[in-house]
Formats: sequence, C-alpha cells, structure tokens
Amino acid sequence: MTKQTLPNTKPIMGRIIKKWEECEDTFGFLIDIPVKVKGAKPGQFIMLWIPGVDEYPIGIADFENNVLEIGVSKMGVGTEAMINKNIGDLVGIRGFYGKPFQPPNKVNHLIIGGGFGMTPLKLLTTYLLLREEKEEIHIFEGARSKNRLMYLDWFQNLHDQKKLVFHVSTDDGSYGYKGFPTVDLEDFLQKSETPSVIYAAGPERMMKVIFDIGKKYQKVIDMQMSFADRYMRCGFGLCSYCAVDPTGWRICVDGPIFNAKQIEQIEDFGNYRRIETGEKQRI
Amino acid sequence: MTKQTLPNTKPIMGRIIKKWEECEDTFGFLIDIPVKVKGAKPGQFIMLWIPGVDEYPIGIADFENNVLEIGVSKMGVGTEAMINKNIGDLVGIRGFYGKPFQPPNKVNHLIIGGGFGMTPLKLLTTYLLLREEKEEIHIFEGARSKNRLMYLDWFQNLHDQKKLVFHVSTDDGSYGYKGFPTVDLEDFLQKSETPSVIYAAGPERMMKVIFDIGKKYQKVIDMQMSFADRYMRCGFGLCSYCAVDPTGWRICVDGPIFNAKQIEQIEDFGNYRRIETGEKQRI
Amino acid sequence: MELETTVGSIKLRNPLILSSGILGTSYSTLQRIYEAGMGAVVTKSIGPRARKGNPNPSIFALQEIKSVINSVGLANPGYKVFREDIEKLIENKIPTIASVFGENETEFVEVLEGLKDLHILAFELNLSCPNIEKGGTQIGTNPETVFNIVKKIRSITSSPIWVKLTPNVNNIIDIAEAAVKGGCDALVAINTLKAMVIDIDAQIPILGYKRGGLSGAAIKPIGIRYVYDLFENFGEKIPIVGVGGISRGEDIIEYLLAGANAVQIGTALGVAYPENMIKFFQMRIKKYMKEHTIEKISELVGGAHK
Amino acid sequence: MELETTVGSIKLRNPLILSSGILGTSYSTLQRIYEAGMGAVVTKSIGPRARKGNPNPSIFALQEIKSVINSVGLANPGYKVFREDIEKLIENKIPTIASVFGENETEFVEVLEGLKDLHILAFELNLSCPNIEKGGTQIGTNPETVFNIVKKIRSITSSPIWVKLTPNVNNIIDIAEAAVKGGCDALVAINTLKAMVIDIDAQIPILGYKRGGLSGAAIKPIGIRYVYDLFENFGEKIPIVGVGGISRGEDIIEYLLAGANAVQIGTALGVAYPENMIKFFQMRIKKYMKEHTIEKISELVGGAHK
Ligand SMILES: Cc1cc2nc3c(=O)[nH]c(=O)nc-3n(C[C@H](O)[C@H](O)[C@H](O)COP(=O)(O)OP(=O)(O)OC[C@H]3O[C@@H](n4cnc5c(N)ncnc54)[C@H](O)[C@@H]3O)c2cc1C
Ligand SMILES: Cc1cc2nc3c(=O)[nH]c(=O)nc-3n(C[C@H](O)[C@H](O)[C@H](O)COP(=O)(O)OP(=O)(O)OC[C@H]3O[C@@H](n4cnc5c(N)ncnc54)[C@H](O)[C@@H]3O)c2cc1C
Ligand SMILES: Cc1cc2nc3c(=O)[nH]c(=O)nc-3n(C[C@H](O)[C@H](O)[C@H](O)COP(=O)(O)O)c2cc1C
Ligand SMILES: Cc1cc2nc3c(=O)[nH]c(=O)nc-3n(C[C@H](O)[C@H](O)[C@H](O)COP(=O)(O)O)c2cc1C
Ligand code: FES
Ligand code: FES
Repeated sequence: MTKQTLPNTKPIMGRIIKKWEECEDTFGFLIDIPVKVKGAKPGQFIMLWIPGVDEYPIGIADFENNVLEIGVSKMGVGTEAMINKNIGDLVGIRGFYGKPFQPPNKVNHLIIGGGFGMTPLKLLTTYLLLREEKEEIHIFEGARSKNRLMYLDWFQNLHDQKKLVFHVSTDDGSYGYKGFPTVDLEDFLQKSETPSVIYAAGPERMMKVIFDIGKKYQKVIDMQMSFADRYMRCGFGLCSYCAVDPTGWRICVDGPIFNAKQIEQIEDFGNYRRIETGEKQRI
Repeated sequence: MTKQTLPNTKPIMGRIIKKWEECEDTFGFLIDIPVKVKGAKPGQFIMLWIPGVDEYPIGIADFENNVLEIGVSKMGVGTEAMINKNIGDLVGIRGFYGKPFQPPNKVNHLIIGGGFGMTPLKLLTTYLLLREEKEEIHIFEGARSKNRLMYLDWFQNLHDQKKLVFHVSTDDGSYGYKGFPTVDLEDFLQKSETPSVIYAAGPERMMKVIFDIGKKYQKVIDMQMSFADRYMRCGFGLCSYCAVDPTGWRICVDGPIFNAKQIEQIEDFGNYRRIETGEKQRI
Repeated sequence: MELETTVGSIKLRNPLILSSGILGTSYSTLQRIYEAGMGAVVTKSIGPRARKGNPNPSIFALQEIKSVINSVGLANPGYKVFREDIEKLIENKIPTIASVFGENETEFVEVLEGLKDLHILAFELNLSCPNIEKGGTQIGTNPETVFNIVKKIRSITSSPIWVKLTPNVNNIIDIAEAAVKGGCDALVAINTLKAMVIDIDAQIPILGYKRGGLSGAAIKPIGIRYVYDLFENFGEKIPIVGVGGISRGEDIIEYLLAGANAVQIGTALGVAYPENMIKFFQMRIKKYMKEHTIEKISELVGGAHK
Repeated sequence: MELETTVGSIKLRNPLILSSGILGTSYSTLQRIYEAGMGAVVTKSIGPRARKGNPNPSIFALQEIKSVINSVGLANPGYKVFREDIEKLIENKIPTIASVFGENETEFVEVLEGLKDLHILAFELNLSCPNIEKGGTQIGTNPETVFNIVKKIRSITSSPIWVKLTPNVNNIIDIAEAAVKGGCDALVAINTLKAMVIDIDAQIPILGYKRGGLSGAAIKPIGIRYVYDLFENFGEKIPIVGVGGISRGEDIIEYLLAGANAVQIGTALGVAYPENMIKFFQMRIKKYMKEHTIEKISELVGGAHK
C-alpha cells in the first residue's frame, strides 16, 4: 500500500545528436538518452543539467524511442550554456516530471502560446493529431516579430496540409496578423459555436489575459495552462520552491498543467512567483 | 548483468503455531510467516533468531504455504531458548539459504542420517515421494536409543505403506537393528545392484564414515551430504566463518549440500571446523 | 486507541511532524501538509537575511537506495519576510515549529529576537546543516558553541527550544549534553549525512555545490542508532524527536521504540501524493497498536530498551 | 588499456581490493577471491588474541537499501593463529594486506611485532571499528592517538602502512592529517557508519550487540564524499583507497574520479557468486575506459576535481 517511491533518479547523461536554430535566441536539440525511458506526455518536463553550470526545467517538444526533442530559449547563463553546446556533448536529464495536458474528446482544441511555451504545445499538437477523433485544432502563436516565432515552419506545414488552422500573429506585423494572439483568440471565440478547450503556455501575464478572455465564454468548457514561470529545484515535489499560494500546490508535480477550476484557486496566478530564496516576487 | 543483489532480508518475525516433542531433547515447530516466501528446497536452511538470545542455522523439515516446519535439538543456550518457546511466541527467520540436494533420476535413493540431520532428510523424502519416477527410497536412520529417533512414526508409516524402506538402528538396540546405521547401509550396498545416490546428514564424523564406505562401491554414483557442523554468522556468504579449506567454499551458500566430487576436495571434511573466533578446531 | 503524543510540554495530535526543508518554504505547503494529517510542521530553516542558497542541481534522488541528496544551502527569504508566512500559519491554527539558523550566535539571536513574539509551538535550532560554508555542522560539532547558543536563546524566549543535531560527529552525546545543559526542551536527531555523488560521464560532482547531505531510507539505521543512544543516555530527562529515513509506518514505530516521543518526516513526503503517504503512515501505526494492544503512543516510547 | 594501478610504492594488477572483514577469516576464501580477479585482498582485522566477537545476529541484510548491518565485533583468532593463514597466502603469491587492530597502542605494537617479519603487501591499521567497547572508533576519532599509533608502528616496520578511517567523526581531515604526519603510506576510507535496526514486533534491536555498522550501497555517497574531501586536501601527497558501498563497476569509477588510487569492496562480494561480480566489475571498467579512451587507471584518479 505504501508503495509510493521516489519517482525519479539522478540525472541520466544524454548526448546531443542534433542542434538547430529554431528561431532567434532559441535552439532545438535532439538528445539521445542511453537508457529505456517511458514516453513523455504533452506538458511534462525534464530537469536539464548542464554539467558545471546549472540545472533547470525544460519542456518536452517531442519524443521517439530514446530520443528527446527540446527547445531552449536564451534567458541567462544556464540556457546560454545549453545553446553553446554542440553535437556530441553530454547533458543530464531527469524526468519526466509533472502532470500533462488532458484533452477531452469532442471539442475544439484551441492552443495558444508564445516563446518557449510552444514546446509543450508542439507535443500536444502531435498528440492530438494522432487521435482518431476529427476535432478542429487551432493554433494561436504570437511573438514580437517573425524571427521569434517558434516552430513556424512546422505549424505552417500542418496548416497547409489542412490538418489544423494556424493563426499566427506578431507584435510588429512582420508575419501573420499584427497584434497579440489573444486578440486572434477572442475573434475566433466570438465566431465559433463549438465547445472548446483552451490550452495555453507562455508568459504568465499573457496566460492571465487568456484566462480572463476564456471565462467570458460559456463554450470554453475548460482551460489548461502550463505554469512555466516558477523557479524549481527538485522537480519532484520535495522542496516547495515552486509552490503557489494559497493552495500549496507544487508546479512540478501538482502541475505544471492546471485546469480552469484549479487556476481559479491559485491567487498567485499572474501575480506572484517565488525566487531562489523562496521570497515572493511580483510577476 | 550485474543484477546480483543481496539474497535476503532482515529477520521476518514468524509465530509459533504448533510445538511437539519429536523425540528426546528435540522439538518440532510449525511457524507461521506473515509474508509471502518462496518455497524451500530440501537441504536449505534458515537463520532462526530467538530475540534477545541468539541466531543460528536450522534446516527445513517441511513447508506449506507460509507455514514452516522445523526440528530443533537441544545443544546449548540458543536451542534451549527455542525449545522453551510456546505457541504464540515470535521468532525471527531469514532465508531460505544454501544449495539444496539435487537428486538425479533412475537411481536408488539411499538417505542416511541421525539427530537433527533428519530434518532436511525429511523434506528430501517428501520431495522424492512427490516425483513421478518409481525409484527405491531407503532411509537409514540411527540414534543412541529409540527415544532419540527423529520422525520415527513418520518414516515408519511410510515404510508400512510400502512407499519406502525404513532401515532403523539404535546403538543400544532399543529399536531396529543394534548398531550404527552405516553398517546397515554397507549391508545394503553389498546386496544391491542398482546405481544409487547416498544422501547424508548428521554428525560430520559419521558422514566421513559414510563417505569412505560409499567410495568403495562403483554403483554409488554420487554422494550428497549436508554440512551442518559449521558455525555461521551471516548465512549468505559474506563473513566466511563457515568456510572450509582449502577450497574457500562457504557452507552457507556454496553448501550446505556438497556432492562427492566436491567433498573429495574439502580437506577439512571430518577433520576441522571453525569456531566463533575463526580459529580451526578438530572435529 | 489514541495517536496523541507529547514532546515536553507540547501536545501533538499525532507523532508525525513535517521536517525542516521539505515543503516548508511557504505557509501554503505547510498548511496543506498539516491538514493532510500531520501532528505539526517545521518551517524551512530561516536565517537573518535572504539567502539564494546553492546553485542547481541542488536536490536529486538516488532511487537505488530510496534516498535523496541535497545542497539547498539554506536558501530562505530571511525572517523579516518569512514572518508573514508564520503569522498566517498561526492565524490558521497550524501547530508550527520555526526552524532557525545562523552562522554564529549573534545571527541566531537576531532571528530569535525577530520572531519571539509569535505564538510559535517551538523554535528548532538548526545546528547541523552540512551544506553551508560557515555555521552549519561546524557550529553543531562543538559542544561549547552549542551550549552558548542554546543558553543565550533560552534567555531570550520562553517558547520551547528544540535543538537539531548532526550525525556528522565523533560523539553525539557530548553535543546533546551541551544542548541540554544550555536549557533546550527537546533534541531532534538527525540531520543529513555528509555525502556526494559524482557523475562518471560528466566526471564532476552532480550537485552545484558539489557536496551535499544524504536523507531518505539509507540513513534510517543511522538515525535509529542515534535516537537509541540519546534515549539510553538521557532517558526521560529530555524528549527526543526522531528524524531520518522514515518511509513507512513501520519506521515510525521503530523510532518510537528507539526512544523518540515524536518523529519528523522529510524525504518521504517529497512525492506526488504526500496526502496518501500520511494516510498510510497513520493506518500502519493504528494497525500495529491494535495488534499489540497498545492504547497510547507513550507506551511505545523507548520500548526497545530492555 | 591497462587496469594496473599503484598505491604508493605498491603495484596492483587492478584497483579492486577485497575489504577487511568480508570473506577474510581464512586463507582459502581470500585466495579464492583473489583468484577470481581482485588486485589484492585484506584479511579480517587481527588482534593480539582470540576474540569471540559479538553474539548473533551479527550480520544481516537491509535489502531495501541494498545494505548490510553488522556487529561482528572483530571476532578473530589472534595473530599467533592467523599467522599461518597469512603465510599460506604469501606462499601462494597472493598480494595480502593484513588488517590489524588493537584496543590501544600497546596492542597494536604487539600484533605488528608478531607479524612484521612476513612479506606482507601492507599493514592496514583498523582505527575505525564501531562494534567494540574499547578501541574501535574511540581510537580513530582522536588525532593525537592516531598520530602516536601510526608513528610507533612506522618505527617498527618498513612495510607500507595504510590507515583505515572512520566516517563517524567531526572532521576526517584532522584524523587523516595525524595519520599522514605519523608516517602512513595510504589512507583507506571509509569504515562502516554507526547504525542500528530495531524489530518492531520483538521490540528490541536485532543485532546481538544491539549496535552495528552500516555498509553497502547506502553508504556510497558518504564514502565518495570523504574520498573527495581527502583528495582535495592532500592531493598527490598521499594515496587514497576508497571503500564503501561499491556494488557496480560504475561505483568503482566514481571512487577513482573522487580521488582513490584503488578501491576496496566488501558487502557486494557477500553473494552466492562473488566470482561473477568481480568479472562484472572488470568488464564495466574496461567498457568505460574504452568509451572514454582512457589508457590507464591513473588518468581517472581525482578526475572529478576540476
Ligand atoms: C515547467 C517549466 C517548463 C519550462 N520549459 C522550458 C522550455 O521548454 N524551454 C525553455 O527555454 N525554457 C523553459 N522553461 C524556463 C527555463 O527553465 C528558464 O528559462 C531557465 O531556467 C533560465 O535559466 P538561465 O540560467 O538561463 O536564466 P537565469 O538568468 O538564471 O534566469 C532567467 C529566468 O529563469 C528563471 N529560472 C532560473 N532558474 C530556474 C529554475 N531552476 N527553475 C525555473 N526557473 C528558473 C529565473 O527565475 C528567471 O526568471 C521552463 C520552465 C518551467 C518551470
Ligand atoms: C546448515 C545447518 C543446518 C542445521 N540444522 C539444524 C536443525 O535442523 N536442527 C537443529 O537442531 N540444529 C541444526 N543445526 C545446528 C544448530 O545450528 C546448532 O545446534 C545451534 O546453533 C546450537 O546453538 P546453541 O546456542 O544451542 O548451542 P551452543 O552451546 O552455542 O553450541 C553448541 C554447538 O552448536 C554450534 N553453534 C552455535 N552457534 C552456531 C551457529 N550460529 N551456527 C552454527 N553452529 C553453531 C557450536 O559451535 C557448538 O558446536 C544446523 C546447523 C547448520 C550449520
Ligand atoms: C531538500 C532538503 C532540505 C533540507 N533543509 C533543511 C533545513 O533547512 N533545515 C534543517 O534543519 N534540515 C533540513 N533538511 C534535513 C531534514 O529536515 C531531515 O533532517 C533529513 O532530511 C532527514 O530526514 P528524512 O530522511 O526524513 O528526509 C533538509 C533535507 C532535505 C532533503
Ligand atoms: C561483516 C563485516 C565485517 C567487517 N569487518 C571489518 C574488519 O574486521 N575490519 C575493518 O577494517 N573493516 C571491517 N568491515 C568494514 C569493511 O571493510 C568496509 O570498510 C565497509 O563494509 C564498507 O565497505 P562495503 O560497503 O563495500 O562493505 C566489515 C564490514 C562488514 C560488512
Ligand atoms: S521544484 Fe521542488 S517542489 Fe517543485
Ligand atoms: S555464514 Fe557467513 S559466509 Fe557463511
């Protein structure tokens, strides 16, 4: 009965077998992990260890056999160290951690995000496309400008194949609609009559806006959002540096994906995050 | 590949559910072990812990589901403490340890022993009786006098049912033939023409005599003997207090059952044993 | 059958206490864990000012031995900020023990002065963290320093003072003696064991701080040993809180029998469903008490000393 | 690719050494284990006279954490009797390290005097057994005592002297410093950790001696830490032999990277087929060296210090 064991291991070293510039300041990597690992679900993440530098959470973009695809955006020393790695280099991986997106059936799937938030959304898209159900999938991606759109070709391709609808926007209008993707989303919601679920991953302030939009529409039957704006140490629920108030939920195991009912209870959402000291900081 | 793990646990507490005087100074016990344990093979032993007193090796007489039958002969403080235990009392058990008897097919099985050596021989007999093969089973049990014959009724019964031949002897002639069981065995060997395997368990000096007898007969294709005259601490091959020279075999894991080819190499056989200090002592 | 226990003057609804540094950075996680059925909770160790702690990796699991190594290095927001969390806990009637650390006596005093007005259940002095350069185990291995700090804190507050001991010592009794003489109200043993893990492919220590502390199942036999030693030495003279490697209800009973009046649990609660773990712990203890016809936890305390 | 290594002036065919107290009571088991492929073997610790050791249970496994607890208590036949076993080993060309213990300096001297004429590979001074009343860790936790004993033994024999350290200390460096100053030729770390296991049904400690020492996988992160600390402190000044919890080839590499010139393996060889284990260890090391294009063991030693 008390069979709950530690859900993870020390970092397992994987070798970078492919690296490409996905968009400005963001690189894609394929990493070969030399041990059997169970498949990742969309929304889950790994702790990525750059030996001698740092370890931090990174979402999973794709996964096949023992090869993992991730996308890393330059933020500071840790992510930069990864971006400076080359094919053949070793990095450590622990995971897969966290609760995944849980898309229901018979709804429109409205997937919205930006920046490295597109990483779990890519895997979610792959996952939805593999399902039997013929549901509409809409992607709403936004970025400052064209050269910061992640997986642009990948989504565009799927759009061209009529597998999904790719709504793309840039703040500067250099690609797609000019403006925020939230505007696009709201446009869509006004027109659509099908029950929908919104999946979001991106800056928390943007997710907050999405959440407020979604609440206005009854046809939005759920919203599932990835909380990636939290500092993590352990990744498996031990330390609580990633926790949100007042629920005491840990982003790493109780999240990172929360549904609308849960998000409603998270007062910190869009307002506060903890930093390394455990102190809360305004987002 | 390196999957060899520690083959055991800390003592598991079992409850005495039956106790009977098997013969003079020797008691039988049924012990209920509250966890699933894999079946014991004839010749294997347990480490029996009498809390607060001592822990020592004890052979397995029988086994069904989670109930273990053992027989304990009074030797010193440790065995006396067990004999003073009553129904409902708890004792610790680790095991099963050691290599079992490995009876081949299509031979006569000549089982010879005395004292608590009859314990593994009882399980061996049960095991042989369950086999399909119709082979002759001969039991040669000896003791000082009738009241020191272990499992007398049990073997006599099997003899009466014509399931085996029970050759019984006492030094004082109070039951069966008068004399040593080895004389009986040699008598039998002279007359028999079938290939035979001898299985022995009892005082090492007696086993030595048996070994010398057996060697004289080509029809004795193997001899398997249980070494129970060795001090044990760990029971699983770590400490070497039970080891024999010059082979460095540990009675607890490389034995306690050795075959004729092995016994030939054990110079200590019938000559030396180690005591608690590790010092060798003449047997 | 009652699960209540006492640690000196403190009454707990059951002997399960969340140990310091696990799920203890926010009032909300502490409250969540308490509400799942613990007897009390201990906060992350709080120092005089904000500390970033050590770089990541700072916590990972050693699954093979059901253990964890960490070098968090007392990352904490400082008592001025964390006061608010404690206040919320007290407001919500959560029996809260504030873990406090400092690099020296002055720092301990500063933190205590800053928190002593709170109606805390107890202050736990962390004299035993292996993961910081100054203070840490250095403080906790010197009987004189321990005596002085405890005595000083004793003069500041009338709240119960618990002293958390390190196992990384020649002789834990000397240190405990000093703490008791200094006037503490309970001994808490043990903190983590000095440890390290090296990755053989990267060929460097994995932890960002290189060195860390070992917790979890691997250290249980060590914790049991020290609690037993302490109880043998002090008997009823001072309550003991047992910590280290508890991962099953059985382990809690083992600590009680060794001499603990209550236990702290850390690593084992760092799981997806700590609520279930806590339920399992309680069920197991109740089952054991029923089987052994034990009415009160106190009947078990020190039961292995005969 | 070569597996050869050196510990000071001693050359070993590979870095695997059987540690003291495991399969070390008889020349025959020592020979068997050496012939299975070890680089050298250490005898059970030998004292001035026969010792019965502690009552049983004195060794059992803690499967959950792949470890063992023991309280053998230095049961040994005394050097006068055990001399014969050592002589046989030397005769058979087995590189043999004699582990020696005493309750005080005089006893250490007596044993050394009694064995120093033998062409032993080295004497290992066991200053660290947690399972005896007198001597044991008490000796090994006092720098002055350590210095005096090592210095005295140094004056008696020109054979290499290894000093085995206990992890049950405030500061292993102080003790190591004393041993080095006393003139030892290598440091061996670590011995077992003070521990205890209580049976909750019997409600007593399981070991006959109650207290014991923890060995096996649980203590590996602790052993690695101390070897790393020693190497960081002494560098090339003194060779280090790493011990504690090795159960896979990877663990051996981890110790080498931490700073060990060779390793000792105990608990992991207490299995039905130690020969297979030794083969596995060697295969794993060779595979690693091949993958990392390492030619000699010495390239690995201390490799994690960058
Ligand atoms: C669940 C989750 C999934 C994520 N997925 C991705 C992804 O797929 N791709 C990607 O590029 N980024 C992802 N991130 C964000 C990524 O972890 C941070 O960008 C990264 O840690 C920054 O580290 P740095 O050293 O480069 O920057 P720093 O200069 O150290 O910090 C920049 C920002 O990152 C935050 N950060 C630093 N360390 C951590 C940490 N250990 N845990 C969380 N945040 C930290 C800082 O608080 C700060 O806000 C994810 C974060 C989370 C929580
Ligand atoms: C493989 C094996 C199977 C055995 N099976 C049985 C059995 O089924 N029934 C039975 O009654 N006895 C059995 N024995 C013998 C039993 O273990 C000893 O009789 C018992 O240990 C005596 O303990 P004591 O304290 O009563 O006597 P002591 O007074 O302590 O000693 C009496 C004799 O038993 C030996 N002995 C003591 N402790 C141990 C120990 N830890 N290991 C081995 N020998 C020890 C002593 O060396 C001495 O020769 C077996 C022994 C072995 C090795
Ligand atoms: C991640 C982590 C952080 C810890 N932080 C602290 C701390 O701040 N103060 C403290 O006294 N102990 C701290 N500890 C030690 C624990 O409170 C506890 O003493 C130790 O982990 C042993 O218990 P366990 O095996 O149940 O985890 C920490 C332990 C871990 C694993
Ligand atoms: C049963 C047993 C007996 C031991 N006896 C001794 C001893 O006599 N002398 C000694 O120096 N170390 C002794 N040790 C300690 C080991 O040599 C070693 O230092 C320790 O077990 C850690 O290594 P391991 O984890 O590989 O076993 C003993 C260990 C065990 C398990
Ligand atoms: S990162 Fe430690 S609890 Fe979430
Ligand atoms: S009893 Fe320890 S090796 Fe056999």
